[in-house]
Amino acid sequence: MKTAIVVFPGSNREGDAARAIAEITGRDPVMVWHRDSELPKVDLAIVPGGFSYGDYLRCGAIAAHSPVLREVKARAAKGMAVLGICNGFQIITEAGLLPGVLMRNAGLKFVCRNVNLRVETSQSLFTQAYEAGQVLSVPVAHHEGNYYADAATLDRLEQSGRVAFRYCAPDGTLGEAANPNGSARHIAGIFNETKTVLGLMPHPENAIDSLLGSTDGRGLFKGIAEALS
Amino acid sequence: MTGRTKGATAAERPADLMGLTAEEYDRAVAIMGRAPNRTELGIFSVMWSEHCSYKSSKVWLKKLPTAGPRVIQGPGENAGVVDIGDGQAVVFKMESHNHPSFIEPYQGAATGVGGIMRDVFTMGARPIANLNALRFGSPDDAKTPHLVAGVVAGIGGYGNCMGVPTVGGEVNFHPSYNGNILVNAMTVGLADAARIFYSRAAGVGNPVIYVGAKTGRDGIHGATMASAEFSDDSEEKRPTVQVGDPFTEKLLLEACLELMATDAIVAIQDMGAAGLTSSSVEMSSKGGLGIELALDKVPVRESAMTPYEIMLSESQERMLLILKPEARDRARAIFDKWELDFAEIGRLTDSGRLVLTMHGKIAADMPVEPLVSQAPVYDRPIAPTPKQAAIDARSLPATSPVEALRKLIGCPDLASKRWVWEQYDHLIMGNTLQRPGGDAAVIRLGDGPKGLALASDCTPRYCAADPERGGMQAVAENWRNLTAVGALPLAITDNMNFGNPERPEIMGQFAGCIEGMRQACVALDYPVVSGNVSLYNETNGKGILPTPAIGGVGLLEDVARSASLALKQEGDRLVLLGATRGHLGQSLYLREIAGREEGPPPPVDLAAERRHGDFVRGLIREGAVTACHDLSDGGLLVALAEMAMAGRMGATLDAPGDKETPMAGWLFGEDQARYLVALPAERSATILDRAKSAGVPAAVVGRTGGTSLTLPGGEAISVAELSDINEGWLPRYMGAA
Amino acid sequence: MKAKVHVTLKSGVLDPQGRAIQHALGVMGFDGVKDVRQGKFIEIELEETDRAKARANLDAMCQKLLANTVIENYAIDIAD
Amino acid sequence: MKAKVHVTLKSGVLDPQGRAIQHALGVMGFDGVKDVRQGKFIEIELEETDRAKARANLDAMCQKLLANTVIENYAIDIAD
Ligand SMILES: Nc1ncnc2c1ncn2[C@@H]1O[C@H](COP(=O)(O)OP(=O)(O)O)[C@@H](O)[C@H]1O
Ligand SMILES: [Mg+2]
Repeated sequence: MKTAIVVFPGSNREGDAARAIAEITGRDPVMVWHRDSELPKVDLAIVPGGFSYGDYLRCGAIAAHSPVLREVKARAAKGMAVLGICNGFQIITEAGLLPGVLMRNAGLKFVCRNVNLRVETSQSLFTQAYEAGQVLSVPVAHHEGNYYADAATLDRLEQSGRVAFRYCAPDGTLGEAANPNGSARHIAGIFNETKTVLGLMPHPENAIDSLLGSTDGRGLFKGIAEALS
Repeated sequence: MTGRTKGATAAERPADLMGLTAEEYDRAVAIMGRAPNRTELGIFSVMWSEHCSYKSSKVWLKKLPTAGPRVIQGPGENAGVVDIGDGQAVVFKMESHNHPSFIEPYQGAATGVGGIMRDVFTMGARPIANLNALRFGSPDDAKTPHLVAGVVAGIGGYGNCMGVPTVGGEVNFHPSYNGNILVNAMTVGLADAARIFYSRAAGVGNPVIYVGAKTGRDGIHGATMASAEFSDDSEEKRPTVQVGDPFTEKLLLEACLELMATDAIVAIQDMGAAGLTSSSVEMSSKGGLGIELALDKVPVRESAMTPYEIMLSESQERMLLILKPEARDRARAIFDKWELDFAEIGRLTDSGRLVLTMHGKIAADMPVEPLVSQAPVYDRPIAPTPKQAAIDARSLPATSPVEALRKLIGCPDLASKRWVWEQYDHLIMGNTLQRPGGDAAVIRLGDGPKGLALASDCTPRYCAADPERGGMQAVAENWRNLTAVGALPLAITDNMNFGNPERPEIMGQFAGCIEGMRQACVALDYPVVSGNVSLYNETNGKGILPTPAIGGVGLLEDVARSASLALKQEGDRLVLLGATRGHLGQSLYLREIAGREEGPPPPVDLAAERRHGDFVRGLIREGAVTACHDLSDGGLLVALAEMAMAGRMGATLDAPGDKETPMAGWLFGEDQARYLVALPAERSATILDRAKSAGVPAAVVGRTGGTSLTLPGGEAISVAELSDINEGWLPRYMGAA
Repeated sequence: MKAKVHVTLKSGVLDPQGRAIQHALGVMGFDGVKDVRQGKFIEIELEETDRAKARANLDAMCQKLLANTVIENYAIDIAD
Repeated sequence: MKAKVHVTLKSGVLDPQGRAIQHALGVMGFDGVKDVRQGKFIEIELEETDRAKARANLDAMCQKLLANTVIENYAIDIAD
């Protein structure tokens, strides 16, 4: 599997993503600078976490209008897999690859902690290494992760199996207390219609090492690698 | 003071000496051979401010040990540099942003973090961790919650955007900080030991390059503000506050590191306090050279800025470079890529003078060297701090130990600071092996196996009661915290926060703390490689508690061989290492339970510290213990409670072996040089033997297991309840804000 | 030519910042605050001198960047 | 009673947001954008019916919470 990681001024988790890809897929990703006009031929493009353009105006808004993102969108339309993590989720949502918007956390504070995620479906190239209903421990680190869409959109996402992950308690139950940012229906990650694009707020790339407390994020990268190789 | 020169009689001094004393002004006139113009006077004023010249503290700072086999660079550069083997060096420093943070907590704290990170990457290091030592006023003071919220958000806002994990620190509350909070930020970076960058300019004719953000009228005279006392009308000084732009700093970081990977830089210095003035003067004076700057070439974002304003602006996210002439274009291309300003604003000369021009007209012309070498130095009078009478434990009212524990574990100083550190991205870079909440953070270096342990410490109430002992204790506790995770403490940075040095009792505190720190650093082989002094931390004539914050860095050869405080295994024995005498003077128990801030702080036996610490480190490295925690605030019972909460596991504590120690002293005394470790029952006998032959007092004091903490006498409290109390205070307090 | 752009949340979209301000005002003792909504206020200076062209341009800026029309409305106000 | 509050950065205070927006507009092909400053726009609904009292109240709210008067100015506009 060939991977590109798109780097914007202000991106800062591109290294963590690269490390996860290299370690789990055995192949180094190509780092693509936002000004590079050409996106190499890859199977997967990752839009990593960080503060692209300082997160000024709205998180992800400025990066979403960059030339390289136009290219990512065009290729995504032809089936290239896209993974947007945290700021990457915000960027690809602003760019229209995914519906809805990520608003300021309900608590209005940046939040960095491990959360529990319930895998909502194993029927995707991103989640095939997991089982539906499985609970993962993965960190979040964001200020704007409060997913919002109108009720009709949320219904549509749910009915078409496009909710990838939800915040939950350790036993998998849902509730306000387990939701770090107030997101609608406890959504942590969603797919596009073809399930070839995934955006999620938590950081699976920071849950790949038992020394650091969790390896639950590995399955995501393993699943993608298996599906795309 | 040097004699007066003609033309500088008192009558002719300008009305506004910009913070200089009359004598200092006269000295400036003597150096110039004429009255300085406004720009020149501004330059004297900031260069000779307390913040830049260390005029009150210099004579004392000199006493600190700064050398050691691993020290590559001690104090005097942007940050200290310590060799950690394998061609790597760790670069670190701590710095205060106290006054700006009181005036505008978010921006003040944010720009403090930005400033200290620049100090570290200026030296060629990539920042890999941040810490912050915070002191706020009483929780009951109406301003406190607003200050806590703003400072924490500001630290997070800047560090998170930079992509550097904030992994540790301290938060204390005390009424002495009501009008003068302390915000001390520390950055730790990693560099190639052979590629450290310095600020010494060299090469007459070499271009002087300005990079980074544009200059505005931000924070003019910030350095002098940092050197002035607060009064109620200080809030009027508001426009001096700078606004930080972490996004630009992130670009500056990447651009500088990219440039540093080439062979272009002769010297580099960030523009921090006193901006272009201190950076240009320091670089040229270190090189024994002159420097010429065309101020009209400085990128500005406001119109009609005067030479005075340009030289004194404290706009953030800027750097000054001396380049090899042939590297200009390569360097420019890198800063273009990162969309940052890059301007050649001058050159080095052999004149020994700082010459500033504006559109071809001379704005200032002054000798460089005397600005530094003839800066005033004051050996200010000192008055010793009166010693306090010992506290007799038997004189204290009897309390239920469980009740006392409940109170202590929920008091502002001991309550969990999770509410704070969850606003900091402490995980980015994927190397945070021990997160905030333990004795020290542990950061893996790259893919390992090496790692660093980081902690910051100070117990200001000890320093107030006995400065020498307090200074010693701060260093010892910091050393102990690193040791408690299994690291070898390498070196420290310090941040000396004190009141008005013109008052002898404050200078006495300063001198005492330094003397204590000196002794501890020598005894523990723990040199000071960088630091910062913040004086005049007073409001309306009332000083803060003396607060010499210590930031320490320790080395783990193998991160797999480290310990954390969480209890992990049922049936382990709890072994207390170090002697317990039940010292209650200045203890948290005395303050929180008896309502008394009295007595002498606990004695510090540095030889015992070292012996006990070396023994504990040995145990951790051979994998002999399952958990380890040092004893500090709140003593034995608080330490055990913290271990139980971290591991979500209960434990039982025995009564003291000797009948002499009163129960309160046994449970809550703050005797130093102690650790509590958990280890498998079958090994306890051997370990006790080994401790004995190593000269380390050791005793089994309990065992792990269950879901409650059971005290001598059978009283118990569930670990879940302890956690609720401990975790509850700060969120509740801030929620009500 | 100077223009002012107001970007506000569409009605029906929850506004966490507005709610937090309302709550904080209550805690601070300001009674009778029925609702608070927070939006953005962007001042733009353009070289364009033709009002119609400026407005068209500003409209495009809002559509493409300044507002997220999924949740936000915008209003453009060109100074004389 | 409804009020509108504009909170803007004092002149001379660095506005990283405005700069980033200006830069992005340029990259997107919007030429001739000379300056961008970003501020806040807060809409408040009050129970108060007395204009003078409302204004005094709003002024206090701005001083204490809505604006950071160290670096920001504010303007209050009460609807009829
Ligand atoms: N401002 C802060 N930022 C990050 N971590 C903090 C902060 N304040 C406290 N902590 C963390 O909380 C834990 C307890 O702090 P403290 O009581 O000062 O520890 P100790 O007594 O071991 O010195 C430490 O791990 C410390 O790093
Ligand atoms: Mg400790």
